[in-house]
Amino acid sequence: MFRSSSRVLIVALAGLSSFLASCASLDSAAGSRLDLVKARGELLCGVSGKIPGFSFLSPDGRYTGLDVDICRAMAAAFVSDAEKVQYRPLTAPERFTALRSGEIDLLSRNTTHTLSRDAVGGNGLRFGPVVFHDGQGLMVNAASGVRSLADLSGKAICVGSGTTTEQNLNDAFASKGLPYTPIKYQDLNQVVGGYLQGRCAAMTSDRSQLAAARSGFSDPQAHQILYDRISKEPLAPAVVGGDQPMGDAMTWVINALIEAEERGITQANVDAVVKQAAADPSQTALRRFLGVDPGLGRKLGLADDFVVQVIRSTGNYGEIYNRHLGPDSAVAIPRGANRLAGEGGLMISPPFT
Amino acid sequence: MNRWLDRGITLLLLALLGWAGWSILHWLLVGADWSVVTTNLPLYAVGSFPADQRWRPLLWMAALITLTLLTLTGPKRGWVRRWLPLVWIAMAPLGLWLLAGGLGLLPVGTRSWGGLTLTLLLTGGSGALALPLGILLALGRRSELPVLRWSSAAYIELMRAVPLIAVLFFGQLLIPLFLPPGLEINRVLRAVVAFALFAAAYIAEDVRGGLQAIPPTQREAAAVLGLSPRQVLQLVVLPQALRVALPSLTNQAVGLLQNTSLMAILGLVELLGISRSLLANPAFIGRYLEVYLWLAAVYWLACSAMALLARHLEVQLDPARSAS
Amino acid sequence: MRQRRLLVQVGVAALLIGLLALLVNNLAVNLIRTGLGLGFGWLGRPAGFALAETALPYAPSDSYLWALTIGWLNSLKVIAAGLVLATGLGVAAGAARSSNNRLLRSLAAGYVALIRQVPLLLQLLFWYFVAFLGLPSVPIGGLIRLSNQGIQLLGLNLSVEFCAVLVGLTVFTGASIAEIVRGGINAVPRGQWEAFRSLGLGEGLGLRRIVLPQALPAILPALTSQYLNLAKNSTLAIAVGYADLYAVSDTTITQTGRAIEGFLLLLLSFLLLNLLISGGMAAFNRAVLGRLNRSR
Amino acid sequence: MTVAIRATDLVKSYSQGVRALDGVTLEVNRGEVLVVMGPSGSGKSTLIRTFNGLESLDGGALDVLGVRLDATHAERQVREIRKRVGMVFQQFNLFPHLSILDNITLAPIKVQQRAKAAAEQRAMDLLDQMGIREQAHKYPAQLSGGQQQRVAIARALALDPEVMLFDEPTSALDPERVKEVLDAMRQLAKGGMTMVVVTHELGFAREVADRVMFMDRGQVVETSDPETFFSNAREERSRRFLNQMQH
Repeated sequence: MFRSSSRVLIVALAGLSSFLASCASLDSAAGSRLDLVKARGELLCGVSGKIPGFSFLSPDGRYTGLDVDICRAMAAAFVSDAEKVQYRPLTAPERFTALRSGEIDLLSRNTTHTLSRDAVGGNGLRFGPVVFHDGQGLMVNAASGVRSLADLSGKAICVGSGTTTEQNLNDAFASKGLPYTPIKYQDLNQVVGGYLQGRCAAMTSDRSQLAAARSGFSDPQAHQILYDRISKEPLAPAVVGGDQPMGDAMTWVINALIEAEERGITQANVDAVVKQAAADPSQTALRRFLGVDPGLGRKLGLADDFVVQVIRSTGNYGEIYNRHLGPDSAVAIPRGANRLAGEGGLMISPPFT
Repeated sequence: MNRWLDRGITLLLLALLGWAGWSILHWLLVGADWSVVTTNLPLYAVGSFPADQRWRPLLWMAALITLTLLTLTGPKRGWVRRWLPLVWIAMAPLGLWLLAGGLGLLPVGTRSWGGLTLTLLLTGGSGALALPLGILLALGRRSELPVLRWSSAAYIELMRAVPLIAVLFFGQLLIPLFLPPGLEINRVLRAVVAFALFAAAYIAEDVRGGLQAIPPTQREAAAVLGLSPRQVLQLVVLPQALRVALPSLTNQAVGLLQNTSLMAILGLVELLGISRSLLANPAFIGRYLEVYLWLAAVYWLACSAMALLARHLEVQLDPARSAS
Repeated sequence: MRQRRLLVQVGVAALLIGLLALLVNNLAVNLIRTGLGLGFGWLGRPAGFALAETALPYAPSDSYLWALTIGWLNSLKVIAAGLVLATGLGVAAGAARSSNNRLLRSLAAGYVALIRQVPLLLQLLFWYFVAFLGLPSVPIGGLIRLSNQGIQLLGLNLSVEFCAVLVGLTVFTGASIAEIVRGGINAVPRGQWEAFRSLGLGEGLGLRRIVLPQALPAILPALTSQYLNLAKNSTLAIAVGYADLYAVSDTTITQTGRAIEGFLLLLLSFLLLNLLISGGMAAFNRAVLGRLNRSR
Repeated sequence: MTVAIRATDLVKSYSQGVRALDGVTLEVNRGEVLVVMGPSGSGKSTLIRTFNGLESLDGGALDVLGVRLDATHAERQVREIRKRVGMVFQQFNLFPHLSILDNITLAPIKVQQRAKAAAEQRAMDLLDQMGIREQAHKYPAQLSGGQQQRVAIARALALDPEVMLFDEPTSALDPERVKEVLDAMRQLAKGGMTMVVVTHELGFAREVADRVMFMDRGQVVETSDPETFFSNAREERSRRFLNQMQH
């Protein structure tokens, strides 16, 4: 009776399989992701989308924040247009799979650089230079009387699931032999919700995020970030490991942002500096850096003037920091370890030679 | 039931309702801070769609709402009624064109799609894919050919055993692993495909129920008229079966709309996802109740409108009515 | 004719196998390309993360396998409790819809209309963040203590995450069950109502002893699929921080990067859970239908 | 002779203004067998269903065994009447999920709070009386229609009612099964039970009825003793009806 339907089914199946029939082989994976991005003319950038100061949706519908500006800097360098970025909001658990599956080209999502994420035997990623030195901390209600980790013994602690945050928390408490109850949420937004509603005695996250969250509270003074720092969290962008062109390009775009700050090149003066360098052949290092003398960009597979493109679109590292995390921003975080090395911080760029 | 008991229950319920009603009203008017809703209205509607292009998704939604109202009020003029189904079908390509751009409009990537627009698109897109696939699976499951029957049954049963979120997880993160390197399926499309693959299994069972409700005499009656098996299926059996299955198909459609919210867990910024992003804005931290109530109202309206439309369709297709 | 049928079947089988082979080939290539093999050795490694709720003793130094087992037990716990409560609520609301009290009837109708048109995920978020985390700390009598840390009930200590998932699933599934029960009750011939009334039996007793038992055969298959839905929907617990199977799998996949293996384990666990529920319901169904068949 | 049921000017309308009962007045004496006849849709079923409150009234009043029922009566009165008035339906309406014995003992145990053993003893006696004692542990669907209807009679009798209502008890039966049910009813009448019977069985009416009431369009057309009714009906409408029934 349903012979006719079986014919339809066969046709459907044939269609589906021909669609998938571009049979996979190892050879087709040879090219660098960087070439793919340039060919596409657009960067697929994985962000959180839910972290104040780093990446969140502003009412005009655009993603903004430090992580987002890193994406924009990359796009400016790779395809000469900082707006050619497609943002992909990612939850913590899915970010590495998204990177590995090719869903995104580059991950700029508050990700801590660790050994197991880096190593071939682990997640096999390639991390860029640190864009924000953070450390995990605990925030408690100031009136609760909790002053140290030991005071939290046996208490409930709100934490984001599947992150290093969760593991660090466990390490910190286990090493001191303290019991605790982790209440795990999917994102910081929910962690804050649980904490503010009084589900937990403390919430834990990177201290930058604690500060960012606290800035939004109706009574910030009522909450205190504990002195104990339970981890170091160097946050860095990442790409798939084993893809050197892509990894190098990423690394040197970040370095360029730092170098530009060291040299005092800003969004406002970059064009003037370029003009001045072009007129002054004695400024060899500056001319190389800005691509007035060609050579460096080409080695990375980028345009020679990629640094100029980047600074024009986002400004230098200090400008990016101030825009999103500086004293006048909604989420004011003292710059601390994220100052330039010359000013007592940890930010330093290897030479552009 | 005793009349006094009856009165007692009524009074108790009235007191409870009155108290609840008063507290809710008081909160709505005095306690709530609706700025989280009012400031972000465009975001709920269209997500991070470029601000100067927002008129496109808004236009599409306005067209959908107009069409819904027009259909439900039941226009009297014959020509309007004749054209309505065609206009409904045209809404899908229209929506895609308005959102994606091209043909004279500025192209906008799917990553910028969000909010209610994305919710509706996910629902419509996956529904349109799932229905034919579900019908095929239902026919396959009733086929005389064992291979066809077994494979359809295996697919249906497997899909129905798995939680939707696992299927979506598969769609978002694992499908790329099954594709040749370099072949990328767009993220929204992947969500639509995952939803469709899931919903098709449920639709197949509903359609099978409809097929079973058609007495064999109908087939015999059609066959003795000289119709080919395909014609019997197309002209006699399927139309009746689908009409029988329509109420449960309606439930599936409403379920599909509601379930698009699960994409929020997987990071797509549809209606619920965009709201969770908004709640991360320092200005709005902690305004759950307002946002959730607002979302509930939007979902409730959308789902009810869909159910009403389906009921309308049921009435339209009722043979008793079309005979008169 | 026969040959042709055979040919068609062989063709379909070949297509299906070919498709499957293609997908597996792609998977293998992709796994090699990204430097990951397939294997389950990692299941024995220490999980390194703590869980808030454990039915059996668990420490972060225990293996991933044990962590997943704990998650599975947590799922089972909320599903079992949900099944019981949702059935109770659903039957009550379904029966209320054929009650004589108009207010009760319309309240039940309102409950069903409201709950069924709002996504479960949204409802769960509401129950957790608004209702349960908003609880003031109040002791009720000496036996029940409510607070946003948890609920103590006659010595039973329930976390608010568990309660939110349980209440959310119960209220959502209860509305669907109410519709099924109402349909089943309506399917019982009016003569049965008249018969028990003419014998002087009250409405409640008649509903319990005469109508519901007869509605059961019509109710049971639909009820089974609602039970399965409840079990599957329990995975949304991840959104409110309850450590169910899906949440633990999620954490495990993130930490180990073993997406395929983790997903396969998740699938297997759910197949098992489904078999448990549908097997149990089938046995119950047989018992009920057996009784009715004897009576036929 | 005392009155068991007194109906005064009963009115019952359905939607669209159709009057199922249009000013019905009658009396049924204790120990009397009243047979109600009439074409379908004449309101006879509606009438006896008002006697135990299965149909509510829009006007008029009923006095059933000293309990008053009218348009505004309370549930309590209805419950009171139902304990004392038995009813047998056209479709038997046995509870399919309960055994024959359970069908019969349910109400005595639950409504009258009788001991289980006593209720079962009484049920077995009634089944004996109906000639179907050996069916006690079967389920309704395993019995023939005639047997089922006799179980239904036994079920009604188990409450020791003072009045029995029969709503076309033989209409759903195969012709060869009709007799066994009528025999059981005949026996009941002989025992002095007050009975109101809606039926088309002319033979039964002629033989057992004390009075025959003829209804049409919600009104009582005539009430006579069976002899007069069947041989010499007063009203033209009755005669026409009888004519149709006999040919």
